[in-house]
Amino acid sequence: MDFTLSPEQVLLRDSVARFAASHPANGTRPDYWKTFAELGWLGVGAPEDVGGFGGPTETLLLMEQCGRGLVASPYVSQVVFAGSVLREAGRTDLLKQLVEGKRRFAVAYEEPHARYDPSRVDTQAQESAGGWTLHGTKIRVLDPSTADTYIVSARSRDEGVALFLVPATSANLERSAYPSEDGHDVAELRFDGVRLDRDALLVRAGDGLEVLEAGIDAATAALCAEALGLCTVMLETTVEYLKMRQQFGVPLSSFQALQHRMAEMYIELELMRSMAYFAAKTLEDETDPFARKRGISAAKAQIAKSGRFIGQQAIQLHGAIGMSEEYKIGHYFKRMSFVERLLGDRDYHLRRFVELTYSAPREAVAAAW
Amino acid sequence: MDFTLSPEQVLLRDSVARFAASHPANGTRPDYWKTFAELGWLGVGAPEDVGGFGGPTETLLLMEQCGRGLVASPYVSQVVFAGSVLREAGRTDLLKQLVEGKRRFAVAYEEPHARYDPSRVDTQAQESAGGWTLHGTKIRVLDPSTADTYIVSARSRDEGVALFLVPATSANLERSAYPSEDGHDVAELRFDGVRLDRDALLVRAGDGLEVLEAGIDAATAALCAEALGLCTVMLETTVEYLKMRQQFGVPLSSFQALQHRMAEMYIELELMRSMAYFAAKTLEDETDPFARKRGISAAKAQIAKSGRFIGQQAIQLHGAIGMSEEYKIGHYFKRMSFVERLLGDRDYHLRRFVELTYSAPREAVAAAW
Amino acid sequence: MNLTFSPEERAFRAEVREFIATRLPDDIRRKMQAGDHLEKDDYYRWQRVLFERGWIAPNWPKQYGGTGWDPIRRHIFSEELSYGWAPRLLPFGLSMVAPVIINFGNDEQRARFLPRILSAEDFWCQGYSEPGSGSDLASLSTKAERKGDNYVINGTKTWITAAQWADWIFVLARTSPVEKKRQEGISFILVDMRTPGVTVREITTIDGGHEINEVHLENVEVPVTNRVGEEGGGWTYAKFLLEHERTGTAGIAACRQMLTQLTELRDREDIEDRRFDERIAEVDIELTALAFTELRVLAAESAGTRPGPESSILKLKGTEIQQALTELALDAGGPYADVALARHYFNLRKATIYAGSNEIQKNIIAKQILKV
Amino acid sequence: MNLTFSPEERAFRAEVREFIATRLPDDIRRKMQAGDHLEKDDYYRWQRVLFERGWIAPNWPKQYGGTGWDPIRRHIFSEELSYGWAPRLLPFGLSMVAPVIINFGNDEQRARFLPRILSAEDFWCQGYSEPGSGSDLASLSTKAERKGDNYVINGTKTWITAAQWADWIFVLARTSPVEKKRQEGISFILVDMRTPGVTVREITTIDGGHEINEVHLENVEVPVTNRVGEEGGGWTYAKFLLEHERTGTAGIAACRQMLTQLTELRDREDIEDRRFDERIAEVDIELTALAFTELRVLAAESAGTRPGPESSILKLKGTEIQQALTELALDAGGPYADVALARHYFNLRKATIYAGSNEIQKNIIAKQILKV
Repeated sequence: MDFTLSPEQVLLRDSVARFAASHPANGTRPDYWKTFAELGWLGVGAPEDVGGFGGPTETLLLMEQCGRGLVASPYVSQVVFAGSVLREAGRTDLLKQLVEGKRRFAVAYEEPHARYDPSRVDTQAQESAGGWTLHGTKIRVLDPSTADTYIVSARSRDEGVALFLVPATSANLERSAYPSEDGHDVAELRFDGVRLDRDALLVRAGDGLEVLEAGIDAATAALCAEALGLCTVMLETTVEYLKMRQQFGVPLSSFQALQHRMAEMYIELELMRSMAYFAAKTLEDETDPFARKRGISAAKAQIAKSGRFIGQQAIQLHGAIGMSEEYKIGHYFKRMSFVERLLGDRDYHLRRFVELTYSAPREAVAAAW
Repeated sequence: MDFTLSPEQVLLRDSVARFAASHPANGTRPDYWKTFAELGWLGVGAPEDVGGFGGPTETLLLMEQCGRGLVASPYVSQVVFAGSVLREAGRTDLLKQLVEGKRRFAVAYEEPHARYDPSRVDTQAQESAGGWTLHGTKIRVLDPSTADTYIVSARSRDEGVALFLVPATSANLERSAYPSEDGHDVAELRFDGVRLDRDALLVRAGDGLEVLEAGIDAATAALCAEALGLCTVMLETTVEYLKMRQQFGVPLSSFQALQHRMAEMYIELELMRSMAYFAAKTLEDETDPFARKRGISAAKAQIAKSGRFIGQQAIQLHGAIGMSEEYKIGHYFKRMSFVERLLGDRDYHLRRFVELTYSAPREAVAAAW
Repeated sequence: MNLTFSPEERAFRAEVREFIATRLPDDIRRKMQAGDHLEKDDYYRWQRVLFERGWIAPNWPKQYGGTGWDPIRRHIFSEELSYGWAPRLLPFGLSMVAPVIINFGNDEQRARFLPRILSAEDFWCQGYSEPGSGSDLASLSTKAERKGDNYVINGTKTWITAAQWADWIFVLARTSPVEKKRQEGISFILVDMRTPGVTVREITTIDGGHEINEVHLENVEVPVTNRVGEEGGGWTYAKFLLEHERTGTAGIAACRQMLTQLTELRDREDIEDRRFDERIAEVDIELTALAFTELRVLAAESAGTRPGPESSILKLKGTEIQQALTELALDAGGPYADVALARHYFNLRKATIYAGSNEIQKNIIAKQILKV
Repeated sequence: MNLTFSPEERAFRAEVREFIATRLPDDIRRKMQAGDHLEKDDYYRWQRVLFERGWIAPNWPKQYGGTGWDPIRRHIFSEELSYGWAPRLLPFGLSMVAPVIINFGNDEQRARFLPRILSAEDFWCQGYSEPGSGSDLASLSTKAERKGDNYVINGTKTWITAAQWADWIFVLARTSPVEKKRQEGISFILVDMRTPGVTVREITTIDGGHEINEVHLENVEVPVTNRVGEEGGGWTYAKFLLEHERTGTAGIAACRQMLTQLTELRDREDIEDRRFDERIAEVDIELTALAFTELRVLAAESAGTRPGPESSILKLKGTEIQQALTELALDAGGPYADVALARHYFNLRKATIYAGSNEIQKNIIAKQILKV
């Protein structure tokens, strides 16, 4: 049991921190993809033979700093999420291109009314002589505008969920993109008979869901780390502001009710920190998908709760200035509000945790911890 | 809209308050039934022709004072609950005997694993030439030791739930009574072939559940009023104690964090007060059982939540002395802990409220409010 | 105890409902239902409709153009405005400055200002908060120096709703330096927004909206006759005004509307999840408790008791419930589902901050009710 | 970063588990599982077993009979005690007075007291709190007046766990009147419970149990050699002791046991209710977060950092979780279902009060960590 970082990890953390500090991105989305590739960050978590290094812990360190710096980049969606899917699918060729920054992928899996559940797939892939034809709708596709290829889940006959590689420029593919309130781009994709080559099949029917869920879990862990960074700054900023701000002739921080609130924020932050690490450890250790899903859902459920509390209290304790777009705290709060819900909100992950824990045979659960 | 009390109501309230003040019953259970009958309290809510007076508002006033005085009497179970069932069943003869204090009834409806739900009845009533035979088990029967007759729910063939009058001294009726932590007596009743006369049938099969639920709702409203009284004292006592108790050279009440906690207790108390009145108003106004159940469940769910908070905080703010059996606050806390759960805890009533609200056609709900 | 509305009250409710249904412009109703921001003209048109009906100032004495309604009728009217998707009556003129002018102003001021507030010719805004003084209002530093028959005002007021539309602002300013108590030496002064030296700077809020502003006052000269009441008596009038403000912020009927929209959203999103229904139910029930609490306060008011510190509960729980409802709506829609949901959630974070933060309300309850 | 236990640590855990499984008397295990109160003899028998194995004092230096384990091993040992349903080691001698004697006492005191604590021949209790001083310990008024080679002690100590079993009590008493700081002039004195003038009065708690007592000291004469450390230095030793106490109260492994019992209860009661399962899950997840937080504190300790104010989190959340679990159990059982459930719920209300109330822990976090 040793929480100290290796020199390489310290180096990574500090270089991301420096980048974030010099490239504040409050709500805007500068595209520093080339820099990311050069610094090797697109390879974090990828195997060494495609130019990658590190694993979930390195992703955690990187994303925590992105959170601290409020870097609005497509890192989680295009590197962690898509990268994990490609790795699970065994496509080192594509992963190499991703790591080198030559190709960019966005995963399209959620559907209207699916409420985060990747198994609720109505999109259909019909097999034909030359390949496949897709029909369906995907919502909340993250960072699609900078992606050249979409990874799309679809059902093929009765054989379950498959994953397909879909060029962003495909005919009969309609993209309704819009900027989100927290500086990302998001889209709804409509596949109205999109024709694909035979080799567009990334993961065959029946195996797609497990691959997809591995990617979702990896991306969720990364969001947990980002949340940790966001909330660390929110607490620090709040404490500083309350020490500085005078009311009734004394600093606001001298009021015991506000002190206790900040103490409660600190406690929640420490629980978040533990669960962000726990999520990384879960990804690193667990070969059993059952235990992995359970651990990730526990982490996201906790982080959604703690992050909501810290964000709301940060605004509240700032008072009116927290409502102003000109001041930074609101931007952290907004990003946290989305991170809290992205890839599954607290209700979703609590339910998933319950299903994996109390609906399963007791022995299996005991063994899984 | 007028919340002022009539002179008669003030009289009732004050006389109960005087009784409660001079008969403190911390945890013990003095049986002042004769006094209750003489003062007319056994007739509150009963029709005038059996010697009764008043309605749900009078019950509220009486029970609030019982709560304030921590009077551990079988009033809710034997007067409000049993009395409502007898009234709904149209048995003014028995109601008259109840009001006069000549007979005492306890209702036995809950069964193991039924989790408060009166419709989950496994007890069987077999009809035979001479009458009925009962088989089954009832749990959490309140105040059975002083009752001469039990009102028991049972299924008769496939015709639904019926209610029976069962003499407490019946053969083949086993009673496991035990004193509760809050000074009441409680029992599990086992009916192992209890033979009943033909006229033991109080409410015929199919109608029993509605009658029973009317009684449960009336008793629940009374518990809400008792909770209000309990929590009023808990807040008052806490505020007084914190004003008096010195720490660090100042009264504890001068600490802002504790002031805010007391303010939160006050808010919860006012919400309780509103919902206790709301429950009484619901009983008074609603002829539609659907709306009545919904209103009572709303009240109990709120009161369970607020009462739990006030009770726990009262102990917490008292500190170690709150844990001592010698000091009064713990007794109020314990009684509140049971009242919170009696006849349905927060989970049960929330679920019932949801089923009556969101599962029902929207128009019906709109009309019901 | 009689806890139901009388037949007359129910008839009154029906009359108000009918009026709103027929006279509220459709485009305004649609904006309200969609949660869109309103323009000044939207408020103007609706206030003119009410003005012509004589219903624009329910809480003014009848002699100045008020309706003469009792507290219960005022409550019913206010509920029906919400249920009918009518815009709120902008409070700065009607509910804030007017009662101060009525109670503490002189006849000339009443004659000059009140009719134009009623007719919506003048829009008002409030000049209370300053960058350095939030909850601690008495620490304000805007100065009004006497120069002949004029005051020369210098200072900055901030978080001012609707200043961009306002014709007038009422300003709390120091007319004498702080001596013993900071509450002394403050005056209540009315300033024409077109006076030279008045500038308005927009503040964009985190929901992207523009509701609030900073107002700079630089050597703004106004006649001494624009002062309401005594010189140095401003704190008394300010407190009077704030107590009026607190009652109006529970917004229970508006919450009922939000709750209805929430259940519609839940149906549209096909959320069949008992946990989510129970979360809605928890808010629904608490709202019922608060609505009944409001009736108790109203009944006390009808019986002649002035609204006391109990109204702190209405402000505090009312705003918590508003926030809970926007949170549930955001959860129902999910991230990025509907920009309006997120904006509403972000926007309503203000509710527990303004009109005396909820922390201040707890102080009030502890001190004024629990007497600790 | 290496967040797993080493093979050696896992082997150690197995060894401890096996030892407890075979050597803990069955009747004691059954009492623990049932949540029954233990007798003194139960504690005595179990402490003797551990004493004979050399495992009775994990946090003492090896030279005095400690185990020489690192923080991780101590943690594993403590977890296994809980998982194996072993009684807790009564802390008053082993974890409270002994570290004070070791660090601040003299050789004679070490030789006299430590072996008898190890062997369970002496049971101890603490004499800190007084009727007039709870969280504000420094306001204590018990006096120890010097009379030749003795102190004459007068005062009352209260909320004293296990005083009815204790052979010795360590007392904080004023050896000189309050001058500038109330923390000065306090001494740390060891008192034989059999000394004339010592009387114990039982306090029954709201769960009907008898764990705590009031101890009256009336002209109790003890030799000056029973004072630990400097005269007037008691506050330093008291603070040292309290910091040790805080770490021990998270009880995470015990919470895991309670959680297991809770799910068994849920199954016995046939509760098929997703809402209830989610309420369990919420606590389960928070417990996981706290357990991982404890590992972080332990890892820091292993790396040589002394346990700091972070341990306040463990105390605070740990006790909240304990209470949440008793509350869920009571909800699962329902009112009057099982007296033991209610008693456990009532009893554990103490957890957020003792060892520095949770409000005090928030003060500590705010002041010592956030530096406000």
